[in-house]
Amino acid sequence: MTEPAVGKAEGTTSFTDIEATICHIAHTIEEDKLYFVQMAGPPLMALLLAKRMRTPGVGYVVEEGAVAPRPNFPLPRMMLGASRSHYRSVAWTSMNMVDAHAALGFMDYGLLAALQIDRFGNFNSTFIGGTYEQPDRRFGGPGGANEIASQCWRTLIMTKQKKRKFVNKLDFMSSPGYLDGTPGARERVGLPANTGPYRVITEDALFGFDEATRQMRLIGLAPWATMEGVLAEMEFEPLVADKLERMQVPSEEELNIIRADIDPGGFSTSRGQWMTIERASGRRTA
Amino acid sequence: MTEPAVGKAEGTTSFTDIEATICHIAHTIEEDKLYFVQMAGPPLMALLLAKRMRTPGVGYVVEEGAVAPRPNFPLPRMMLGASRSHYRSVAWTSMNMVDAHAALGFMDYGLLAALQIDRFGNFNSTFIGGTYEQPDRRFGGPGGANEIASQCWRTLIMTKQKKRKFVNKLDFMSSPGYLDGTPGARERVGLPANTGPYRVITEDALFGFDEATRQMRLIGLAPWATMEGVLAEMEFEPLVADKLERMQVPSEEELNIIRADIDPGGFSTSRGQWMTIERASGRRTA
Amino acid sequence: SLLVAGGCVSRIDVGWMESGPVINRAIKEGRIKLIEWSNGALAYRLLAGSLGVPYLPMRYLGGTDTFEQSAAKLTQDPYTGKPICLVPALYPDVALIHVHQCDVYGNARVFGAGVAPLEMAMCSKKVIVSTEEIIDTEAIRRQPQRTTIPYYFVDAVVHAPFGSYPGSTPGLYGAHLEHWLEFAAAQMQNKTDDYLEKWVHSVASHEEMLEKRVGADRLEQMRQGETVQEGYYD
Amino acid sequence: SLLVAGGCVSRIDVGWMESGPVINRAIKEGRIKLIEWSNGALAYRLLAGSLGVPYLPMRYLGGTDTFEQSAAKLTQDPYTGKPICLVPALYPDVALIHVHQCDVYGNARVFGAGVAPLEMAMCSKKVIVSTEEIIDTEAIRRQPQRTTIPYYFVDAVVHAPFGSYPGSTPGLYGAHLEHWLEFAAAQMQNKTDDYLEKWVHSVASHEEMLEKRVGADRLEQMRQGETVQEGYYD
Repeated sequence: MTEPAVGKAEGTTSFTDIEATICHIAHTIEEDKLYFVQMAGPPLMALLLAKRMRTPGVGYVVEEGAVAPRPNFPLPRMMLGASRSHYRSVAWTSMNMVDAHAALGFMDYGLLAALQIDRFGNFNSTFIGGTYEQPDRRFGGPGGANEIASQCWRTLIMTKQKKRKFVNKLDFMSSPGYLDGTPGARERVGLPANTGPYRVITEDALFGFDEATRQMRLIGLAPWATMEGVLAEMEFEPLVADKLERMQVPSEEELNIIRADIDPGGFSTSRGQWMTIERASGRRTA
Repeated sequence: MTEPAVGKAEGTTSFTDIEATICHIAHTIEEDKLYFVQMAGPPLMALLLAKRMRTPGVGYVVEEGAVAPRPNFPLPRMMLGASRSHYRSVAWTSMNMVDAHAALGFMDYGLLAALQIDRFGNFNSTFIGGTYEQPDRRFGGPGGANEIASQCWRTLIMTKQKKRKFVNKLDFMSSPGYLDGTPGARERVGLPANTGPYRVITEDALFGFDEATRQMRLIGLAPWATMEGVLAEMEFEPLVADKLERMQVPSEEELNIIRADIDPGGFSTSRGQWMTIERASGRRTA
Repeated sequence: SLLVAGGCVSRIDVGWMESGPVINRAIKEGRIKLIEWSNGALAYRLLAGSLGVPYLPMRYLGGTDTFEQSAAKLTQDPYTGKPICLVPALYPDVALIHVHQCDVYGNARVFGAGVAPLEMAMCSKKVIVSTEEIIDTEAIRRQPQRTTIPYYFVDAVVHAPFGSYPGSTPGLYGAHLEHWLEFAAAQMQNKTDDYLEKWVHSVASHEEMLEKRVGADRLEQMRQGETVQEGYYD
Repeated sequence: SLLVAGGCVSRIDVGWMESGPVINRAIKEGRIKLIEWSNGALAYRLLAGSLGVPYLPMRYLGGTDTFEQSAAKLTQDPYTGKPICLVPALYPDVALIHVHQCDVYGNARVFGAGVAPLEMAMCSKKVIVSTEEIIDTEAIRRQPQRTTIPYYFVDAVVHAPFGSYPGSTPGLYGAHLEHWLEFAAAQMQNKTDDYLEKWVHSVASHEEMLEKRVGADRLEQMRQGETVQEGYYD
């Protein structure tokens, strides 16, 4: 799908689902906290957007060992080449070093993407369909997701609001959420105590986790989304908060920064599903 | 004891037992090998002497992480201050890093000093006399000796030719030789295979170890020393090689380098027992 | 993918791998076996290898299918009695490590953040360092702090300017984006044989590949494409 | 010895310690308890702590009385079945680390070879960095490779020129040899109380000690006594 041709109605704005998710995540980023972020892609873009817009003092660390960089925009296409994304770090270290920083509890938040997620926030990035030996489609594997999801205090996970993403049973549990949801499940397999998934973010919705049952709970909706629409795009039924937060429509400034600086040429972000939203109402017009 | 007054007989030379041992060790140093050497003191001095005199390409690593330095002579007194002893290293690392290099088998030789040693090359640097809880005299402890003696392929150990040094039973086994001397004794306690003590060097004698029984064996004598004299200064009786190597008399050049550059002021080396040797015969005159 | 396409691979320890039709097919046909890890777990296994120990305890992997498909073990910490995951050391047969600067003995400098070049050099049985630049040993000795890999871990040094091609060497040249797109297209169109013929089999050396398939102009563009030098060579 | 003389110590994990009459007496009188390690084993325990794991396997200590008087354990490697020694992680309550340069956030640079400043910073519950010089954060960011300790491990930064006194800070100033001789003599003559009075109790601060007990001339001599700058600040 491509961006709607010029001449879209006044008072509307168009963006992809990926751009929407990036903006939603960016709105959750907290100033002065330290984030452990997957090497590339939308999670990192979301953090960079927040850093540009609202939280200049937020720190982040990437797997390959750059600590708290202040990237040189625009970033290179496809994020190839480290020099601009590692620019003005406070330290250049290595993968084992930053993983140890996470093991020690210095990472407030983890930030990553999932192919499939279950009600306890466990997620898959390994294969979809078929069996492990005969997968329909093999993906890259957890990459740095396992260490991030295991070791950070709170993990933020992005995915798409699709039934095939929110599943009853993962094809493969690449990285841990709350495992079977029982108390102490993570601790029993050697993961650091009191860590776990905190938010799941899609283009349409924001989820948290119930403290007692560890089940996913819908806590926010994009202005253009409905609870029914979101639930229809999930295999399992999440808990639902009493009051749902109304998420924001991506601003033109945010979209401009994404398109001009963070993902110039839109290699990642423009390939999603386009939508057009009426700014005033937040309703979808296309 | 102090250095004999000027006016010593022509054709003689005077030095301390420590200087003699340093020179003896220096003669065993092999070109292009890598040595792991205790932080300071006579073992390091011996290596530096060899590097100056005969084996410029020998490499050494010290505990605190300097790799293959080319020291800036004269070294500071009491070896206080790292900059001159770490000068022109090929890498500056850390203690854990060089210990790992040793664990991996990159250190050909270890080089260190012992307070007490037994027939299997186990040695003590912790306390002398009394019990562990009520020691007569407590010393510094193994320092880096345990990791050196455990992990290097071959360990060179210096001590003095005194009955209280070569004992039947150590007051404390700080660092391992061949333990109880049985085959595989080191491997059974987790030490790297095929490692162990190789030479013991005193002012008067040179010892190796029997491959089968792992017992210490006398293999060399200083020109001024006799086998009887050496055995009289050992609690246990070592094996004796069929043919004893005749060790060299320290040369004036060696002594000058020690006194001017390696231990300027003689803080360590001049405090030993002085002896005067007739150069031609190698016999002791005082 | 290229090594799989070329039939050079029978087993992969996976942290993250570039996936695609070539690997998909090889898995299904049983030509390659995968063992699951994560990027960090593989780097950590290199760390174990670099410390000369048979395994290391670590704080992740446990509880997942990744763990089940790995060789990690869940054990009890003998000090606290709590569960802890162990991973075995990795001792690769050969490591190929590309660096910014190196002397003829193998004292090597890698500038910038990186995965685990030192651990890799330490734990591998044979280490080949390729370098953008050979520098004098005296230059190494004047700045010992900058040495990443000391000489005794290195078995061979190869002078290979643009040795990261089509990738980048930070501070020196950028990546060749079009090459990556060409490679992706070849994979999608099932034309990896053509790709390998053009870029590998039809050229005798790395230098010939750079000269005939890339060209001096493009290499110069890659140099100019690296806009950041700060922090690397200074 | 001074901390023991001052009655501040009840237990020491020993790698190597400066021994002498003060410590000898304290041991015999049962006022301090020692636990035996080695320099490397203690640094390795800091490494364990810095990795966030409860223990690490290692290739030494086993077989000795040192091992018996330590908290190391001899276990079986679950991968190979071979014996391997384990040591527990060290998590000090407070670390005092002196560095060459540091910014106000605690991003710190230590130049030269060193025992384990980074591991110490990582595993300690509270970290106080004292620094010869406070530098601008932009200077830190321009050369990220030179940072030894990133800010988030550091709880407090203290500007303390000559903070290594009477020791040296390599590349900047040499040690004060006479002070060490004075200290050794005080110990031998059983006069550590006098020594403590002169150098510690009678001065209100590190600065006052430097000014009144050492003096500007001597500090300048210490600076000149450091003949090697190469490799540290460049």
